[in-house]
Amino acid sequence: MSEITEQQLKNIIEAALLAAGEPLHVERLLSLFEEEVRPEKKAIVAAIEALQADCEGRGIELREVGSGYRYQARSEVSRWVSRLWEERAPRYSRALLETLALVAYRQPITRAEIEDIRGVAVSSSIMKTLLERGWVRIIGHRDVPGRPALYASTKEFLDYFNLKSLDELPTLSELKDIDKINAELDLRLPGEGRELEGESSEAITLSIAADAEPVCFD
Amino acid sequence: MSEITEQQLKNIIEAALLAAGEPLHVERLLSLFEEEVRPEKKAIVAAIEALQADCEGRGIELREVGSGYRYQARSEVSRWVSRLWEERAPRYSRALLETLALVAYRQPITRAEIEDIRGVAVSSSIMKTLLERGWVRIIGHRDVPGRPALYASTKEFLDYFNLKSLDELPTLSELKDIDKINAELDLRLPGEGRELEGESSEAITLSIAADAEPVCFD
Amino acid sequence: MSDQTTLSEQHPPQQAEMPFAMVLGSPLTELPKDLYIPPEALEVFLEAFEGPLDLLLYLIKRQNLDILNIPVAEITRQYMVYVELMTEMQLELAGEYLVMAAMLAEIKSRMLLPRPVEVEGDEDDPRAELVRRLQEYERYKQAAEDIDVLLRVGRDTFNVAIDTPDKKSERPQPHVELRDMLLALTDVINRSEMFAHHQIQRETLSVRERMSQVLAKINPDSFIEFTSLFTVEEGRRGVVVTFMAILELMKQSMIEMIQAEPFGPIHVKAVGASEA
Repeated sequence: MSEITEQQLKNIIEAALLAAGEPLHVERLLSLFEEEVRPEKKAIVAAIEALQADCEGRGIELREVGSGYRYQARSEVSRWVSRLWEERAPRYSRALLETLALVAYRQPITRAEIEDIRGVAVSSSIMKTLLERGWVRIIGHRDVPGRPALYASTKEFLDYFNLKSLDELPTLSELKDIDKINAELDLRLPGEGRELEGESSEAITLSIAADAEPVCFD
Repeated sequence: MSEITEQQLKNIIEAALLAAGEPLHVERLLSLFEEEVRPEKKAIVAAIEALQADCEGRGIELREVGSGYRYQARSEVSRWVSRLWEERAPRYSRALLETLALVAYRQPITRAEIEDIRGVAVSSSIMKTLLERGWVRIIGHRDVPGRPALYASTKEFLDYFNLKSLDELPTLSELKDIDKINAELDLRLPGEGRELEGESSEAITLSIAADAEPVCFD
Repeated sequence: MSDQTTLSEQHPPQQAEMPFAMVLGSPLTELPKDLYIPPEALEVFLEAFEGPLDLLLYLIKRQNLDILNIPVAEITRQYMVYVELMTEMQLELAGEYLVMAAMLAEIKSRMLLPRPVEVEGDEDDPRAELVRRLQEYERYKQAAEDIDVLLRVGRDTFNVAIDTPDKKSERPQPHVELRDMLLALTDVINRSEMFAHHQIQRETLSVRERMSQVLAKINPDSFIEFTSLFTVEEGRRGVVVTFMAILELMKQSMIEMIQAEPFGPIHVKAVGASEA
């Protein structure tokens, strides 16, 4: 078999990404080629970048999401494209979205922990919906009495919300420490108060960073 | 709503055709637009023609088929794209491997004889699979009631296992030292190692050659 | 206090403008005071709260209060009005609302006690735990709203797929390592007592293989010449192997040999398969 040209490589990858019906990783794209003619990984990446550039100004774009690269319709044309289907996109309740947010940002998390933060019980139907949609899955059990299930988000969650990794989730708002206000009320030394403030916000940043670490479960 | 530009129209049609998952007629494409801004039919056709021209030299093409227009992968790239759906090879059962080994070592052999040695029945599907794979063939029938078929190994069998002749298989007495052979194989072959196909048969050939006693007949 | 940056000021628009309910097609962002509200609308409004923390946050936001310095007495009074309303409406009141009511009452009473001046630390502020919980809930409430506006498949973006007309999908054949087959054979050997009594130990595979080859060459319908089974190029060893194979086949009555006259040509044919 003869060498595959750059243009051919681009064409194959374009067609494969469009035909797959699901996001594809570079490794999967590599596997389309027999060993003797298999291009280098960086050639694949270069082809993807070229294809991404080709989408400029068009109705579709080539994006990387949780489970790989995929072509998708641009949001600019979604109002017309959505008319292809009778059904409207489903709306999700606040309870479901808040539960999902807690799983996404605080994973792995138990149902009791979710209830603790939300201040109300989480209905079983919400957990069921999240599991059925494949956005959330049980990745283990906490080693405490009752061995409650630990929930985590999935790649499908990232895919559905058009995210490459959990890093891309919107940043959580900072927590303010009541210390600070007390300090100010008590008219402490301004320096001291500021220091406290600095410390607390640093601690928060760290904890957010730790929370938002990309989690990959296969 | 403002007028839809030519470029916008092209983008909408491109995205709609790709997202629909089925061929679309011009009428269906027209229905995506509210009446006040609905383009003329000829504008849609012109946009489709422009999109078709854009596909020149790429991995996909926009074709009119019976039920409308659709994007599809070009036949030039289909051999690579098809590999997306390549099924993973199934594994043969232990029963099949035992049957194959008995045919190789005890040929010509009848199914009843195989069953006799294995102590369990040999299913017809196993013999069928081995015959279809071309590793085993019927070379005659034993002249006993029922005239059972006599099975033997084939040249394809030797080729597959990279053997010049059955001689290169370890003798049964050598097989008693299979643990030794295993140990040697394991040194070279950690795990199942599908991808190490070439290496493993080489390793086996080497170890057999080293162990093989001079063949003598008495 | 007013110029202090508060959480409520950081995210005012979404929080304050988010409608809690749609009443007759128009958004209801605030509980109308002193006005007659149709009971169904009030019910929808009250049911929209995601629990006591959500209700408290609403009360705080509505009055633009600093979350870090809640006037507990006033908030508690308002909270209780809502809880009573819910009870009156016979809404299924989550138990959490009453637990919160008790917590508020406790904080209120502790706020009335004089605070010791020397002792520092947030533990002194009876509101600390409540503030922590409110903030914690608020950040995930906000996160949920943020997630809700992310580009979503099926709403803001659509997956695409094209056809592959010349799709060739071949089912690959299973792969077998020689080693796997040998292991299978040793299993059989170990399992089968009678295998030990078989004479195959003495037999060599080359004879077995040659038996198959001889059988493949001959057929039951016609005799072929004995000598044609031998290949001189194989040398002495090859001839011996073939001869052994023929003897074994004869012993097993799988072939038939005929010699018409002494020293005449020997002919071979397979046994009795002609009627097959």
